[in-house]
Amino acid sequence: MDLAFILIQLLNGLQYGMLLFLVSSGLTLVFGIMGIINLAHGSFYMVGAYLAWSLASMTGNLATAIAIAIPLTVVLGMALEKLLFRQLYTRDHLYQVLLTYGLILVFEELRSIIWGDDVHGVAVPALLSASIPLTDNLSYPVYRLAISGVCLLLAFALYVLIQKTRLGMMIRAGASNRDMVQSLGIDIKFIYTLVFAMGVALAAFAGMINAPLSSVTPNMGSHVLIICFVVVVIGGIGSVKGAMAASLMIGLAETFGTVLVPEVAGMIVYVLMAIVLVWRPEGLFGRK
Amino acid sequence: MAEPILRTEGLTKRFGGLVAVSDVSLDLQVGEVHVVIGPNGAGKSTLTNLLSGDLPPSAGRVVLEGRDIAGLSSDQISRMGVGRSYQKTNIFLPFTVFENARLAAQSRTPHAMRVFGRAEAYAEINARASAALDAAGLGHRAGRVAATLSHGEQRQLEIAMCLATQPRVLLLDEPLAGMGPHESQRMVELIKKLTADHAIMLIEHDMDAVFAVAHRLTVMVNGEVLESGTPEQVRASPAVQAAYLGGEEMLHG
Amino acid sequence: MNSGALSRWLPWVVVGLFALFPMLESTFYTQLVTKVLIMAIFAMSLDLLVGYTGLVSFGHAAYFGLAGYALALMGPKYEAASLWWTLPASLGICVVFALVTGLLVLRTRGIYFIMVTLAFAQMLFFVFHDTKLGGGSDGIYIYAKPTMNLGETVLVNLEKLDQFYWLVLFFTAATYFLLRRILGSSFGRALVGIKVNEHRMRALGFPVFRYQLASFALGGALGGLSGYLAAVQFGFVNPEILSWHQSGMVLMMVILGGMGTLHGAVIGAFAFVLLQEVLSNQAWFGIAAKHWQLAMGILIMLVALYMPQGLAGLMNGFRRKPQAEAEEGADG
Amino acid sequence: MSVNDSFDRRGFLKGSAAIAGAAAVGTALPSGMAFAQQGKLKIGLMLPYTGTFAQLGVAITNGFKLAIDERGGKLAGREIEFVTVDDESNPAKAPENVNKLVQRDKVDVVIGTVHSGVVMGMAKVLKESGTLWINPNGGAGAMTGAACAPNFFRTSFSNWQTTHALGKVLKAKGHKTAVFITWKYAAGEEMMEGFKEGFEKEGGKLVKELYTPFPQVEFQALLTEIASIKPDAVVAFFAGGGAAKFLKDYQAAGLKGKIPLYGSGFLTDGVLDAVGDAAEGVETTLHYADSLDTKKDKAFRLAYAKTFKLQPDVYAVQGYDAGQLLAAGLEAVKGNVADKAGVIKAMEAAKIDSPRGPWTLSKAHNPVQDMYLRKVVGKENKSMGVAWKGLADPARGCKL
Repeated sequence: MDLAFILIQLLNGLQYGMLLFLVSSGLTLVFGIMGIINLAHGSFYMVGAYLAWSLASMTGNLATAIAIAIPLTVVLGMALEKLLFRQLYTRDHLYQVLLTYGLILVFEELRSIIWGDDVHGVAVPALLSASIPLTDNLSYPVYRLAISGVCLLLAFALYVLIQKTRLGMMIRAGASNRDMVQSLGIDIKFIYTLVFAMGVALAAFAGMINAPLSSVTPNMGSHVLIICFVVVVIGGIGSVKGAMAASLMIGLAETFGTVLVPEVAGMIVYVLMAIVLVWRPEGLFGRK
Repeated sequence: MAEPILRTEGLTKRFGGLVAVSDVSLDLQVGEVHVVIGPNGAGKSTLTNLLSGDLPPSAGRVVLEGRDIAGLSSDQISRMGVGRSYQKTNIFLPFTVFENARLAAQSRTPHAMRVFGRAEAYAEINARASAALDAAGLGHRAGRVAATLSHGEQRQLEIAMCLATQPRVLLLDEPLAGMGPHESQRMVELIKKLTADHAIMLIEHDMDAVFAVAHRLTVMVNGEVLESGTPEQVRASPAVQAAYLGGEEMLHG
Repeated sequence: MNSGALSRWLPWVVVGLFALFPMLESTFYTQLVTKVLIMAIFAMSLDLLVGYTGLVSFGHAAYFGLAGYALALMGPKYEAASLWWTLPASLGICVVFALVTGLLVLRTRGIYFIMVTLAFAQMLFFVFHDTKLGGGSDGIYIYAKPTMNLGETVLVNLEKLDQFYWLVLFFTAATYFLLRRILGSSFGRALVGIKVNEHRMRALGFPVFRYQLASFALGGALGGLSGYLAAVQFGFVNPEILSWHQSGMVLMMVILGGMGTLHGAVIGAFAFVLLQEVLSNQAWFGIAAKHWQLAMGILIMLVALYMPQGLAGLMNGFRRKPQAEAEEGADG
Repeated sequence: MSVNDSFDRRGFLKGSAAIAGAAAVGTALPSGMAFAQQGKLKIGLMLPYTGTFAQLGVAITNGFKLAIDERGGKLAGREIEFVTVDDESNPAKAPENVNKLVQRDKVDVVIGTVHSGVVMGMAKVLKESGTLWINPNGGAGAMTGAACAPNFFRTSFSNWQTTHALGKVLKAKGHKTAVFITWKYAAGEEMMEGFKEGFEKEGGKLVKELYTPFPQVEFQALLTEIASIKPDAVVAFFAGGGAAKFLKDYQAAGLKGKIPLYGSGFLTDGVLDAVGDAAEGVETTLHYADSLDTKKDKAFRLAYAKTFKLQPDVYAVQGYDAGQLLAAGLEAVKGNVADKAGVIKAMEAAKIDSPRGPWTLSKAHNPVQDMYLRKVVGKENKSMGVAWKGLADPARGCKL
């Protein structure tokens, strides 16, 4: 492999990392800030993708579909929080595991009933459908770069929201001490509902803008679930910065792993996670 | 003066840029109650945590019977004979009072890792647990679930668990906090009784109790030792008077 | 001490009743119950970690699969291996894996612990899935069931369904009583203490790490026992037996049955399998049976929301807190 | 592959003994007796009805039932009772699930399944029970290879078959070097072997085997590697969502049109609606194609569409042929399924008039069938003719 291809692989790794960040950003919020183990994160991702597909085929436009779908997922998130998750905050994590495991089954079956078991595709928006030539026979899809851009924007927005805004301050305070925030007269219940809904919407949004790239398939959620947890855990729970760093690390490790040591490529992510956690049990950017 | 059983030399703890305990040197002797006082945030609890191994010191030494134990883990230090109670009640709420004490007693025996015999089958562990409960005045509560005890009783259980590990050094972090006058009185009596064969470090805000039991007094402010000596010396210290604007009431701060 | 006497005798009665089961002469149900008893061992081994030591492992299938693959790979290919050495060797491998990974994973707590245990299990999954070592993703056969001979006499013929059933029942009962014994011992009490208040245990002078490691290894060995028996039962192992779904399933069994109660783990294993059998039964639910996982999902959610102590808690009518229950359960 | 190793002698003999015993019982009965009045024939369907392969399970079930409907809802005059088990495509539960059919429901014949790993789990149980088994999809080579048995039949393909003919195809197009890309799992590796053998026999060189962990669908790194290797052709096997994504990524990376893409037919089956023009022109080999234009195929497609309001696919054909094969076996013994040897003999000799074209069974009970070269044109896998007439799986290790 010559230098040019090493550089392209580097680009692949970074771009894949961005994609991972995008997919796991919702989990960073729900898992990191609210401390909820949400196994159904992948299901929200799937719901987003199916919504994008069905609305895009109705309206003929992905952007319109996303604009319609996001409010729907926010409502879904709020409803789930109010009806289900609210009852579990004070309980052991295990009940969240149980509840969200049940949710996976429910969502997967509802998907089967509503949308069927087919594989679907969503067309890349015409505006972004071009490719940029890299070598004589390889080019890079603009849509992938656009997703990277969206991902950077999202990372920045999340960072600003959590670190710089009043709402973010309340969220952070609520994460570290629920009772204290409550006693300050802040409506912690509302904040939790909001954060959870944001988490659901982010997961679904990732599914939506990833749909043209990944195609829309049954069980697509369970495939991304574990990797999302790996991202959040390696990065350090509650750290947007950490999630970004971990995503890029994993992206690069998987890319070069697949190329250089294909025999053990499947293991690489988990070896990476084990090494990081043994070295820093609280993750790269986690609080001790 | 007898050789101290435990002493610190230049003990320091930093949290990032914050120095919580700065260059503290003090010693504890069997037969003596050494009281540490100071305003909130003076570093008293951090000091206790450094001695008990709950936190590793950033610098300095902790010498227990001639051996530097700084940096050892809390269970190692505990097994060397240093027992502590916690400022916030730290017991096994779902267990019975007796089981709380029994577990504590169990930690001191070679049976601790035994896998087959029934836990209650060891007479000497049971006896030690009962003795500790009796000493702490909780003998009549042995069968109750710890979570159902009153706050004062839970504080007593905290001490009982500490005693059941048969320590020679006792680190008591505000044992009177939240206790009524009657319970406080009983605790003071208990501490006095324990003084004979224990070296005790007591952190306390209740000045009546402090002066009732203290053989020596150390005043901490901002992580540093402001003054250390007999209660009379400390009371007379101009530095302490200056720091506290002259009123011993203010020492409650 | 009515309930004490009950908790002393009831398990024996249950074991006795189970022992009669093969008399019904239903090959299928004998095999099914064998399988569920094996899952009960699996669930109890995890309950030791989750319910009693406070170690929420999300990678427990690693041991289940490891022991199965150990049996498949250790024995001579076309001849029967002796259980006398393959079983201890399989469990030994599980213990070694538990000790090595335990040294690393026990440095982490809470959510991190859940994830690191998952990471190690996934690594093992890919070892068997991606390499030819154990037949890759299609799995590998164990051509002949192990033998259990004493000299020249066949002590237990594992080829015979009912004899294998009784052997599994023996191991299930042995696991139950062994764990009960251990949990009632000084060691076991310390484990529960660690679950309730790890920090305090340390301050009392307990070398917490060693206790956790010992518990982790024991849980791994018993998990391995179930995996070994499962591999013997059908003579087939596949990477899927150590996937995270399998780890998730056994965790569901433990929580469904009621954490921190050994009999809860057994009940959970039975309930889980039974639920699936009933819900996916086309004769009863017709077309709707195709979507049996929907009903399963809803039931699981209801348990999470309204039955925190699981089925075992339901049986006790919510009378006691799980921990108090744990201590009583440790009688015996 | 250890499953490719032969079964132990004992197990093998036991299986054969079961069959022989059944045969003895069967022949002991007076021949020519009518068995129509016997109870219902119990058919166990063990297929995925949930999860990734749910769609395939449904198509196979539909095809199978269509074959029976065409015979008036009966086989050899016997009424049918179906028992279904959802195998969830979970190999860990496979033995237990097939056991439900064999031991609990005591079915006369088992039909299943899609997932190779589950097929291997079924094989273990069915070998011991000797129950008649028709596999309408899962292509694990071992089933009709090292693990073959008299009671095992397959109406679909072996993984090896689906790519073997590509060697000839590539040679004919003048490609001398190729790269094979697939998931790292057994089916992928078997297809790679099938292609490699076929291609090397023709003097081609497989320069690199590229694997990505299953079911990972991030292909960018491997596409970059393909671009740097610059082979004459790329051969791929992915299925379902993975196939759709691969086709789109291949196009988006600009490789399409520069390095021609070939594949096992599953690469372009069932995903053409999802990939837009990304698959246009991609050539694959498979035992079925759209627009075969035979009378049988037309009739089948019409009947299927009418009955189920769906377009049939290769899976439906395989299910349909499973029904046809079973019918052939049962008709020969006039519905007396207890005459297992008779059924087996008749099935072995059957010439199936399939929508895919006529086929027979090899000694190892795998179809000997024509492999079509297909080209994606619009939304169709258009047949470009037969790439390999009567391709048989080598059935290595099978002692039948």
